[in-house]
Amino acid sequence: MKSTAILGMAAVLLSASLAGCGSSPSTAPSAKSIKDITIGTLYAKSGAFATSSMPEYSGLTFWASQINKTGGVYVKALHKKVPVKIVAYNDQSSATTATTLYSQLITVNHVNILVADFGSVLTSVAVPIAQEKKMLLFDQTGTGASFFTPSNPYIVLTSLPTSGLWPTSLAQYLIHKGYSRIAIVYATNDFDQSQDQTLVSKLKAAHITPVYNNGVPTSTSSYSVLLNNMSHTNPQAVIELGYPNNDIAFLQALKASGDHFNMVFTIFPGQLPQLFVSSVGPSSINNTYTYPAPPLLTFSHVNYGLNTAQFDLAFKKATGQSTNFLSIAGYNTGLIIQKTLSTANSLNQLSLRHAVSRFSGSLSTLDGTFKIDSKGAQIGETLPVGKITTNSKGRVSVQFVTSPNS
Amino acid sequence: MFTYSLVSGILFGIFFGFMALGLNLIFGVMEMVNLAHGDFVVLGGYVAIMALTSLHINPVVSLVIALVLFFLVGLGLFFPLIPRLSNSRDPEMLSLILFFGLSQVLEALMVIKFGVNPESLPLSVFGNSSWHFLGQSYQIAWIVTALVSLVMITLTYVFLYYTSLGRAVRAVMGNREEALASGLPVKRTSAIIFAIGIGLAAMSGVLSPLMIGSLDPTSGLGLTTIAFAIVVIGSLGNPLGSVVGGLVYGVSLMLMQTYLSSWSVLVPYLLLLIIVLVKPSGLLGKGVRHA
Amino acid sequence: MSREPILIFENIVKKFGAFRALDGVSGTLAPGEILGLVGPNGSGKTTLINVIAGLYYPDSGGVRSQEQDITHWPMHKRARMGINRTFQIPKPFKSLSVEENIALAYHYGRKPAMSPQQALDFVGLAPVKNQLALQLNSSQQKLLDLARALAAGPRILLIDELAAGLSHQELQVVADHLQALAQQDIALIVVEHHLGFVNQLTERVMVMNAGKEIFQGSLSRAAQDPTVSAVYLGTGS
Amino acid sequence: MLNTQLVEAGKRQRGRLLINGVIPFLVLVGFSLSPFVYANQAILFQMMAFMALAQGVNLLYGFTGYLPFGYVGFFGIGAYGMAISIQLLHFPGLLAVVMGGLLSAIIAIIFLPLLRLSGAYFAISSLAAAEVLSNVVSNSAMIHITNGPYGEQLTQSYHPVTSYVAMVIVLVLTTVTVIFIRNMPFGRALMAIREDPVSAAMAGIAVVRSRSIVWLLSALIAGLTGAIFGWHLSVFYPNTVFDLNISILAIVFTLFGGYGTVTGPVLGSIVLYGLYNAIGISDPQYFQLIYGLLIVALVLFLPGGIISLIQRRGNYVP
Repeated sequence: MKSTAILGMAAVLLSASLAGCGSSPSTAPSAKSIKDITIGTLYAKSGAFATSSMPEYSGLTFWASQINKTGGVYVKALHKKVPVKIVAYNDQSSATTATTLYSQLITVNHVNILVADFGSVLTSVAVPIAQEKKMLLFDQTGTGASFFTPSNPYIVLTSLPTSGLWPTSLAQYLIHKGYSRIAIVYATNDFDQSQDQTLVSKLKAAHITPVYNNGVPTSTSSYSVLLNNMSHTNPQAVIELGYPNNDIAFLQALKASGDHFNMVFTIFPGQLPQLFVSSVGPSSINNTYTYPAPPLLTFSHVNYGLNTAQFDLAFKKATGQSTNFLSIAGYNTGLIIQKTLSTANSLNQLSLRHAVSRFSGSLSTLDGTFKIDSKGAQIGETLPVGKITTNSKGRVSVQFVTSPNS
Repeated sequence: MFTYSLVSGILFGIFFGFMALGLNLIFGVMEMVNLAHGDFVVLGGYVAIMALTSLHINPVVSLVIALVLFFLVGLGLFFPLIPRLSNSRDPEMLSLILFFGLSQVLEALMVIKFGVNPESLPLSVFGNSSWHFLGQSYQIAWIVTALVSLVMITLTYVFLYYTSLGRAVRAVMGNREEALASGLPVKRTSAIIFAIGIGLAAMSGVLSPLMIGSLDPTSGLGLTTIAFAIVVIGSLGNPLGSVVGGLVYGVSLMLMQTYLSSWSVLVPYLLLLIIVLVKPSGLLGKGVRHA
Repeated sequence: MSREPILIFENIVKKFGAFRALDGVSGTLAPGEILGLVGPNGSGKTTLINVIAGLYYPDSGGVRSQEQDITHWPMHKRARMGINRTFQIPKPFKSLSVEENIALAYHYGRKPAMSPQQALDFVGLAPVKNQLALQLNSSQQKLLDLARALAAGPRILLIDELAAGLSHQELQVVADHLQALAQQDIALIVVEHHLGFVNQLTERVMVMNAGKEIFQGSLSRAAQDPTVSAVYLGTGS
Repeated sequence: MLNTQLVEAGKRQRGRLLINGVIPFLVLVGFSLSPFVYANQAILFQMMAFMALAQGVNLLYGFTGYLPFGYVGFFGIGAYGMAISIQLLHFPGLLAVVMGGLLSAIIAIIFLPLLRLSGAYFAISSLAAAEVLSNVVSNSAMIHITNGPYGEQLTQSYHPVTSYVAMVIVLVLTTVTVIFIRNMPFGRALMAIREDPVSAAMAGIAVVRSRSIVWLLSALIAGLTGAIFGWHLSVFYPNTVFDLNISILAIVFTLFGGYGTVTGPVLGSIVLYGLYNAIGISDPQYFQLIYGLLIVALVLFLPGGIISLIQRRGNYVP
C-alpha cells in the first residue's frame, strides 16, 4: 500500500518539522540554578516597522553588551551579578508571525524577561499571551491605550506615554499662539487617528474648529493633491499625523508645492531626524515643528545609566550607528530591566512587577523620568513641541516652544 | 480645488496609462497576465534611484537604460519560460501562477538588495519651475512625466499600426490560431512583445517615484492591480485603451482624495469590481464564462 | 408527420454586436424525426444549435419544448428535460476516464437513459473505457461526446458536424447509429457540411444562409431550388 | 466474472475510503497530542489554521479552477464577525466563531457574481474584493461596529485552549468535507465543470449552483478559521487578519502539495510551514525567494504539485 507509505511519510514530516521548530520542553529552571538571565524579544528586519524596530533592538543589545562587560546584571534575588543573554527572533513586521514567536520565547525558550517589539501592532499580540502565561511584558513603544487595564498586572510601558496623550502640548501651543485656522491630515491607523481625536477635542474645548480635518489611508504616498486642498482653506498651521513614511511623503510634497504656512507640524522628524535629512533633505524639515524626542531632547538630571552625550558616543563606537530616539528607547528598556532585577526580591514575574512600581517615579534616565500608573502605562515622560533648525550640512537642532518638563 | 484635482488627475492618468501599457501588450498578444508587472515597474524605479544617487545620472537617461536593460531581461525570461507554458494544458492559469512566483522572487531579491525602506526621487530632479494653468501651478516633474508617457504611448501606437512587425502583433492579438495557421512567426512576435512589455514597465517605473511618492520592494502587487484595472477599463491590446483606463483611474483617484480622502485607497479596486461585474459584456471580452 | 412536435423554435434572432448571426429562424421537430441543417460556413447553423441547447439566449424569439417555454432556461435544465448535443470541436472532460465522462452524464442526466455500458457499446468505445479522455483521437472524442449525450437520456439530440474527419466506413456506421436512435423516438437535428451524409440520414432539410432560413423541405427538392443552388450548392461543397 | 469485478471494485472502494479516513484521523491525533510534546502551541495552532485555509483554497481551485488571491477577505471577515458578536452582541466565544463563519458565507453570497469571471479576471478581482472588505472594516466610518483602525481587543474572551480545540475540530471537519466532496459524484461533477463548463452543463450538471456551493463552503471554512484565529489572538488590527500574505501562503501550500487531492494541502502546509519556521524567521526574504522559485519550477515541471510525483505512476493518493 503505497498510500499508507505516503501517510506515514506525512506523519514523519509533521514530527520532523515540529522538532525543527524548537527543542522539547523542559521545566522552568529554579532560581538557584540560573546561570544567566535570558531576555526574549522580537525585532522586525523587514516590513513596515523595520525602520523603527531595528534601532530599538540595537539599543537593547547595546545595553546587554555594556552590562555584560561589567560582569552582568545584578540580580537581587540571587545576590550576585549574572550575565545577560538575549534571545531574539525576526517577526518581519507581521503580527501573525509575532504571535508564534512570543509564544516560542515563553513556552520553548523559557526566557526570564519578555520584551515586546516596536509599536502597538507588534506589541498587541503579546499582551494576551503574556497575561495568560503570567509573564511580565516590558512594552517599549506599544502605546495603544487599550493594552493597559486594571485587571492585567503583566505589562509595563517603558518609554512613551500612550498615544492619545501625545498631542497635549501641541494643542496647548496652538491655542497659546492664537491660531484659529488649523488644517489637519492624519493617517487612518490606531496611532495617528487617536492623536487626531485628542487634538481636535482639545482644540474644540478652546472653541477652535479645524478648517480641514481629514483622514487618509496609511498607505498614502502622494500628498500633493491633499496639500493643495488644505492650502485652499488658508490655514495658519498645517498638522500632518502619520507614520515616518507618511511624514516623508508629506514633507516632499510640501517642498515641491512651494506653499508656505506659518506652522507645519509632523511627528517623526523629532524621533528620526537622520532619516528625514537623508530622504527629504535638510531644507524640507528646517523650521517645521515636531515632538522632539531624545537625543534632540536631553535631560540634565540623569540618575541611572548613561546620559545622552555618553550614550551617543558609546553607541556609535559599539555599533557604528548614529543615535536616534528608538535606539535610546531600546537602551532605556535595558535600564528599566536592570533596575527591576536589582530591586525585585525574587524572579517571580509578579514580584518583578511590584519592583517596577517601587522605583517608579524615582528613576531618571536619558529618556526622562520613568513613572507608571497602576495599570502599567507611562505617565512620567511627556512630549514637548519643538521647532527644528537644520544647517546645510544636515545638523539638526531643536528649539523648544513648550516646556520639556511639563 | 476641483480644477486642480481634475488637472492633476489627468496628469496622473496619462502616467498610469503608460504604466499599464506593458501589461496590456503582453495580455493582448499572449493572453497571459503578467502578475510580476508591478515588480518590474518597481525595479525600473530602483534603476532610476540608484543611477541618480550613486552615479548622478538624470532620470531622463535612466528611461533609456531601463527600457534597454529590461527589454533584454524580458528576452532572457521569455525563452526558458513561455514556450513551455504555451504548450501546457492550461496556459492562462499556469502563466498566472508562474508570474505570481516570479513576482515573489523579484520582491525577495529587491528586499535582499535594496532593503525595506521606501526610496524616492526628489521631485525637483527636473528643476524647480512649475507650470501655471487655469490659475493653479503644477510641478514640472509631473508635466515631464505626462509628456514622456504620451510620447511612449504614441510611439507604441505607431509601432502597432504602421510597422510590419506591429501588424503581425495585431494579427496575433486578433486570433492566435489563425495567425499560426497563416504562417506568421507567432513565437518570435510574442518574444518581442513580451520583451517590449517588460521594458515599458521598467521605463514607466523610472518615473513612478515622481508620481506615487515612494517605492519599496512590496509596492509591486498594488501596482499590478492598478495596471490590471486600467487595462480592463480600457480595452485589451489597444494602447489608446490604456490612456482611457488611466484617465478614468487618475481622475477618480484625485477626486476621491479631495472629497472622500479616507476612501481613496479603494479607487482601483472599486473601479475594477464595478467594471467586471456591472459591465462585463462591453469591456470584459474574454473574461466572461459561457456557463 | 402528424405527431405533436417536441421542439418548436420561432423567429429566433441572435446578434453579436452589429452582426445578426440568426435573423428570424423558425422550425419544428417531431419525435423520431431527423432534420438536416445545412448551409455555408457562417450561415448560423451552429448558432441555432447553441440557442436550442441554451449556450446562448436569443435576443428575440422563443424556444418551446414539451409544453414549456425554455427560451431562457439554463443548459443543465434543458439537459435534464432531454435536450442534448455534441460539439463541432469535441469537449470531453479530458482528465477523467472515458467511462467517468459517461457515468457523470448518466448520474446527472434525465432518466430513463442508456446505462454507461450500453452507451459505450453503442458508440464502440468500450475497449478504451479506462483511458483518459485526452488520450483519445479526435474522432473517438466526438464519439465520446455522443455517448455522453446518450447517457443523459436525450429526447432531442443536436449533432454538430459529427462526420468531419471520419472515414467512409465510419460514416456508414454513424449514420446507421443515428437512424437507430431516431427509431427509438429521439428527435435529431444534424448539422452537416457533408451532404452525402445528410442524404443517407434524412430527407428533410433546412438550408440556411446569412442567419436566415432559405429553404425547408426535402433534400432532393433543395437541390433544384434556385436560391439554394445560388448561395449554397453553387459555391459550397 | 462481472460479479468478481464488482467485488474487486467494492474492495478497492473500501480500501480507498479507509486510506482517506486515515488522514483526518492523523490530523486529529497529531494536533491533539502534539501540544503535550511540543510547548509552542502558537506554531501548532497556526499550522492548523494554514492547513484549513489551504484545504479551502484546494476546494475552490482544485475542484473548480478559481484561484482566490483574495481568500484572506473571508478570513478577515470571519475574525471580525466573531469579534463583533463578542463585543456588540456579547456572545460566548464558540457561538461567536460560528457567527464569524456565517458572516463570511453571507459576504460570499454578496460576491457570488465574481464567479462569472474566470482565470486572471477572477484571481485579481477577488484580490480587489478582499482589499475593499479590509478597507471598509478599517475605515473610521465603521468605528461603532468594527472599532475601525483601532482593531479589536477581546482579552476578556481570550481562551487559548478552547480556541485550540475549536481549531482542531474545524480542521478535521474541513478535511472530512474535502474527502467527501472528492469521493462523491459531486466532486467528479466539479472536476467536469473545471474541465469544461459547457459540457458539464450538457451532462445535466447545475454548473452555477455547484460552483456557488463550493464558493460558500470555502468561504465558510476561511470564515471559521479566521474567527478562531482572531479569538486565539484576541487582540488584532485590521491589517493582522486581512494580511495578503495569508492568502499567498495558503495558495503556495496548496500548489506545492498538489491541488485536487486531500493529502496535497496537508503535506504542503506541514513541509512549507515547517520550512518557514525553520528558515523563514531569521531570513524571511530567503523563504520568499525559495517558495517563489519553487512555484516557478512547479509550474514548469510539476504542475500537479509534489503529490503528482506519486500519482504519476498510477498510484492512488487520497
